[in-house]
Amino acid sequence: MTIADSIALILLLAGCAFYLAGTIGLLRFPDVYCRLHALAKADNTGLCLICVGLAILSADWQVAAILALVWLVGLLAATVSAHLIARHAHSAGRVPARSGPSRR
Amino acid sequence: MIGLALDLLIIVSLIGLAIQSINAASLFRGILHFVVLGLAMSLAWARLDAPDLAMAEAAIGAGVTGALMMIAYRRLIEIQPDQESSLRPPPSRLAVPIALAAGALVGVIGLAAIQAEPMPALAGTAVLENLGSTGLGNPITGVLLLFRGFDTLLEITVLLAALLSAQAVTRQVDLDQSLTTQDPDTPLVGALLAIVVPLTVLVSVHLLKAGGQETGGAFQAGAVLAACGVLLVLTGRLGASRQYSPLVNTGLLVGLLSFILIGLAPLLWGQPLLALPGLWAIYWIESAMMISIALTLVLLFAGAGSLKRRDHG
Amino acid sequence: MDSATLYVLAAAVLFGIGVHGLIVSAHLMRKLFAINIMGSSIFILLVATATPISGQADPIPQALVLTGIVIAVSATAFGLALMVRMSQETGKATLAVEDEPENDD
Amino acid sequence: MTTEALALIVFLPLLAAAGAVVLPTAWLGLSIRVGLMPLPLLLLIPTLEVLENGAYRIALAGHSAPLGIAWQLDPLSLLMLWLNVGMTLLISLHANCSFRPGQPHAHRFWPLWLLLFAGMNALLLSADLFNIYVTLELVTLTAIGLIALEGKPPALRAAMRYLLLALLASLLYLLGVGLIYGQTGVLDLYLLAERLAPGWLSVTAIALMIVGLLIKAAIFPLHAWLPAAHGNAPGPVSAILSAMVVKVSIYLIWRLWFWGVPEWDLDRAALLLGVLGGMAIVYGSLAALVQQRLKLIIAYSTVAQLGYLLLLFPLASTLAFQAASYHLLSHGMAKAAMFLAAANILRSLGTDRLRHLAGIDQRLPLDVFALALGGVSIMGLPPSGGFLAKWLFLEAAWSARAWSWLILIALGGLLAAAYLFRVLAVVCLHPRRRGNHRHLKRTPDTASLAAMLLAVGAIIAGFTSAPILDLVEAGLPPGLPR
Amino acid sequence: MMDQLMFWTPLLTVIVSALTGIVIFVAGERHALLRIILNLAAAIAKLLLVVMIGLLVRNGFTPEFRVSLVPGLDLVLRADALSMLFASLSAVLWLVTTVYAIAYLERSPNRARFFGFFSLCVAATMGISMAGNLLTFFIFYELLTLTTWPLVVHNGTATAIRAGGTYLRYTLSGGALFLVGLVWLYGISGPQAFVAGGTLADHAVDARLSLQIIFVLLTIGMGVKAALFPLHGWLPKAMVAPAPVSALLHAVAVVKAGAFGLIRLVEDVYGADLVADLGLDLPLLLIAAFTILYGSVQALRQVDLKKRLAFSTVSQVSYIILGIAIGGPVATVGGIVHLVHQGLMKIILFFCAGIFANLLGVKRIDQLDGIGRRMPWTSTSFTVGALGMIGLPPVAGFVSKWYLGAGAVEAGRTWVVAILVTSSVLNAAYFLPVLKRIWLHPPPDQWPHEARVSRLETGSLVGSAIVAAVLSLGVGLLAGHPLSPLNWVDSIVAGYFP
Repeated sequence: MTIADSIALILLLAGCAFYLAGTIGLLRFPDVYCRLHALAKADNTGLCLICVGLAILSADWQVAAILALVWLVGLLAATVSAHLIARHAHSAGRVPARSGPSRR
Repeated sequence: MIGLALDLLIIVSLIGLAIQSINAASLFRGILHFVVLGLAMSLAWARLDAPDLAMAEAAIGAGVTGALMMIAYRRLIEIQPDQESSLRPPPSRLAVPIALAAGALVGVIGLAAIQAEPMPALAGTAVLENLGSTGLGNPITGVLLLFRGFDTLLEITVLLAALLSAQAVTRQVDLDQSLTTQDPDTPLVGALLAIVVPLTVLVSVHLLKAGGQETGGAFQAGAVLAACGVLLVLTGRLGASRQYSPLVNTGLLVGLLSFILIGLAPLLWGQPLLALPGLWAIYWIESAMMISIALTLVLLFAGAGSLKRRDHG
Repeated sequence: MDSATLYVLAAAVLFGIGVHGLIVSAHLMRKLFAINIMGSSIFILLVATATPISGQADPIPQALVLTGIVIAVSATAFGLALMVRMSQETGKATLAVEDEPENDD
Repeated sequence: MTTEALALIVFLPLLAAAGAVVLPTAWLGLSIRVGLMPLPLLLLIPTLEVLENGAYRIALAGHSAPLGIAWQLDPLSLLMLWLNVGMTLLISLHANCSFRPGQPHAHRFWPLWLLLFAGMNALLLSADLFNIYVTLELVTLTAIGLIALEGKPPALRAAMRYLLLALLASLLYLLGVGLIYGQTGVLDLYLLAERLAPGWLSVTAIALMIVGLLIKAAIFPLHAWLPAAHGNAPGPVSAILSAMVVKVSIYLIWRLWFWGVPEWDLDRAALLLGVLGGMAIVYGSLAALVQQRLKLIIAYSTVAQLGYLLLLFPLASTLAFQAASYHLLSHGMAKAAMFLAAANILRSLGTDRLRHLAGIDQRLPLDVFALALGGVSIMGLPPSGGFLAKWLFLEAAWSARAWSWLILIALGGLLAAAYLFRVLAVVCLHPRRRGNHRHLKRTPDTASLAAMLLAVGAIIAGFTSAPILDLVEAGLPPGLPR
Repeated sequence: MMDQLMFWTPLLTVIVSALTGIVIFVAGERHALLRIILNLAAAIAKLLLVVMIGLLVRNGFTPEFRVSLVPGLDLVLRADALSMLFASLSAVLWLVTTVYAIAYLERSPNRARFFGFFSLCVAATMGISMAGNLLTFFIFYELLTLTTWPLVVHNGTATAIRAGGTYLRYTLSGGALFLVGLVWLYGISGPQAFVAGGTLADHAVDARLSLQIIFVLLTIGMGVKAALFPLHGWLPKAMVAPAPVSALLHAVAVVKAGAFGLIRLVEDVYGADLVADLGLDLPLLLIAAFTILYGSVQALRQVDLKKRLAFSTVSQVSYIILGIAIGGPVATVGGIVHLVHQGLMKIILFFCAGIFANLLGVKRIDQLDGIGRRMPWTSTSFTVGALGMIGLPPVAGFVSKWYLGAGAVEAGRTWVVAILVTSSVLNAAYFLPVLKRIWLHPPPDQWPHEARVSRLETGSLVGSAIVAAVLSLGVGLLAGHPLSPLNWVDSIVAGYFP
């Protein structure tokens, strides 16, 4: 296993970890806004890490470019859809859940 | 070993998703699970050494079907928000035994088919042998367009028939404005479209071109293009219309018509029926089919007879 | 146990789930899920049991399944349209008939 | 010439359907004519070819069988093609009244109608098991679209049930095709005979295909979808569905059985199919006896009459083949006539409930007459095509010393008489109140004419059987006993 | 030219009536005059045709029309002596009945349907008489069922519909058995052309049981229409039909078709010898004898005039079957000639019953008191018919009964004579009281339902009855004339017993 491979492996594992975190957030968070928060941020980071990991593994500029494109498109889609969903929820009158002891 | 673990993972999720899509508490969740099931299927195809199917499943099976189900669901809840509580489930005492028996039958058949002595797959072998002379690299495209082109011709006819049948049963009175989002347009959507639409067109053309040599083809490309159209419908750029539009209708049929006419033409110079006269014909037909498939799917989604441009924002 | 066998077994289970769903579901959308699941299981079966030709996958079953997928989508799309129309006419998206004898016109 | 003609027989209706979609409404009439009218003339060319040289085979795209798809036209498929073309044309004459271009559903009806027609022609020509699957789907989807066309709730429900069952049936068929490909490496029906050895897997494959086709053919006890679908569809659609569409499924079973696996020892399966057929005859007839609507009676009659087509399996002789083919032909014409006549009555009265039909023969004599003539053929009374079919069936049963089938066939005719005369008796009843039918709408003459032509055809079939029977005999698989 | 004539004429006799029926359907309800003219013209044309063919047959020709339905299965229409007997009876009576029916149905609805099927019914009867083989016979036999049903239900009342249902249940079930027997016989011996003496003798050894069963099946099939006990149930119920239909059903078309078929079956398919050899003659004889007595006893118990006549028919038709079942030339002559004689006599009776019912509303026997003074011509005709039925000379009935009795003695079945005598006594017992009421009782003050009808109408009705009466007197009186039915039958039977 070369150094590049190990770096790639670490990146991939890290990416998976981010995905895991995002998914747990999706399942556990109390309302739409929090879930979006978890998804949009954690998953995109995870995607980024995985793409970079794969690019290193492939060691090919062309593939790396396509992977970059994949990441960009994913980012774009996530951004816009998160925005739209939040916006729709807001205009539909969903109030963010206020749980925990911070506010009564 | 890892492969086998991956297979197991895919299979477990397939089964779990299938159960969930049928038994989920709400219909909406059922649809979600069904769409994800399509994605899992696509992974399964990849594992089964069928990249073309994986792509088709992702684009058509999961993507298009999912979108169609979502929009149908939306129309349903407009009529009756509570879809299921009033329904009485059919009597089902025998359901479990029947299901078990059916599953067991399929399992036994499948296992026997795997264990059966490998027969020389004559047709498949012939395809691989003859592929070289055609200039195509993807044997599946070869089968679909050259060797068994008539299947494909009829297949797009089936798609057309489904569209016509669907249009026949779609009530024309309440052709909806309601498809589009009620939210006021945001600049973000415009920005997204400005990037995504050219990109999807590019991708579908790439898929089309790739289909000749490697994974891809008219159906996958058409589905991707259809996704672009669905996006345009959803964001209000394209609207359902009742008016007859020669452009839309021509687009709808260009695939079938090209295929038929190019297929009939060889008869004029003594060649066999449907013997496509060269690679250009394949690419021409595939492009035309892509357009037709995309339009058909978009029309199915919009539940409309035709489309028109809408000025928006 | 190789992966083809695994997928064959998966197909069997999926088929059973589909059959069960087709029988017990009242809502038409779920019946359509069930039919599609059954279809997918058959498709898996056909591809998984195909014999490779000198190391390469047999293109014929895959081409057939590709055609099958498109046809399944076509039929599903039409089924959905039919379901929506039924629901518009009767208020419900189900086949379960409560008080309507077949003889009605 | 023959290849070109056959190509046009499939593609002309397809192109016409495309034309009906893409061209403006004003051109619809032209598309219809182009798609339908030249067909009988075109069909003459392959007919001459087949009569002269026997079966005709085309390798599509020039790739012969294991690699490509073939069309095969033999005497039997030629007969079926003629039936399909002839009946579609006559029924179109009727459809042109109820769906005249410009009327509400016309622009939806005709493209589907033409696609159905093209699909049927392609199906009858195809020699490839998977290609047949695709054509079956085309036929089914267009048929269901046509059933649901007018959007009445019973029709929609029937269409939905039909769709679900048809999809299920297609899956079974497809599974069978896949297994057969795995067993033989070929998909061509006519290559199976030498390649498909009887083992339990191949038997299962054939059985799956047959069960799928039996569902599509609405054979008892898989018939549940048919009466509602045929009873609630628009008239011309019911007519073509009952006359041709359900029957091609049985025709395909014949093909599988006698051409696909002729060497297999299938006596028990044949007996089972025969028993199913017998149960269909009895059940369908009894169910028809208690219906209150004319179209439902006719639809249940179809369930019953389809049963006869299965008697071919246990009898399995040249005579039985001739009988079954002739039954297919004469029942097709008679049933189409009856459905068209019923559609005219329904259109005039606004209902087809039996109790409203009293005295209707004075107002709609031609339609009632068509109904009665069709009924005579269905009952198998002379002189009619139905009688000759019944005679041949009885003769076949006698030659096989199959007394139970003989009794069943004789009984079937009586049951048919029972449910059909029930209708005619109501028609002959004097209306209780005068002016019962004051609000009668006039039926267009061509609509009645189409029904009458088909009915007369069913009767004339009782006199000119020899060419058709010879054709059937010429097309039989070798080795069938007399 | 001559060949063409020989080929087409038998078909033409069928076509004339069938075409008339179709034209009447097409013309519809409104063209009453056209219908009348057409009906009469066709009836006359047909009579002439039959006379012409009769002359041809007399001169030794056998016109034959043949067309193949299924390879090996021909539709054959052939005029032989027996055909011509039945054909001329039908042609004559059709003409008379047409005149009668036109007047009878003057004001009723649905006349187009009635006369259309009436003509088709006659076409079927012609086909039956000309049928050259058993299959052809069967085809027209079933056609007859089909075309008489609309006539039976013509009134459109619930009772009529029910009677029609009964009629169909009997005849179609019989037809189904007939068909089974036919196929079976076809399987054994091929197409059964009607040949004097039969064609089956060769098969009597190896297929004896089959032949016996087939004979039973075919006899049931024909016995239904011939109203043999216990298959007669439909006949009295069918009395709801209008009088011309009853006349036609009972005198000519339906019951005679059955009896005619039995003659063909016994004499021309099996042959009298084979029937005797198979041991089938005695059962047939017993059934016929029982039916004769049973019908008479039942007739005695009816108060409705038409019902009494119906049971009388049940009884009388069995004379024909009795004749052929006895065997031997003399009895056979008696049976076959009764086909004609009974037809003539029965049609008088039904005509008269119809006139009584239609003009005066008289339907029951106790209402007949003194009707002889009100309607002397009709009553006289009725009397002629009734006396003939009893078998008094010189009316036609006497001739046939005489032959039957003589034949029974000749064949050594003396007990049949006792049956004949008993039957005649019973006949007298149910007809003489009617005659007594007609002529000797005083008329009531008012008839149940007196109709106002035109003179022409009354004239046509009564005229038809008188013509029929004259005819039946004539064939009785002129029984010795070379052209009489009796001599005609003699020559037919000479073919059976060379």
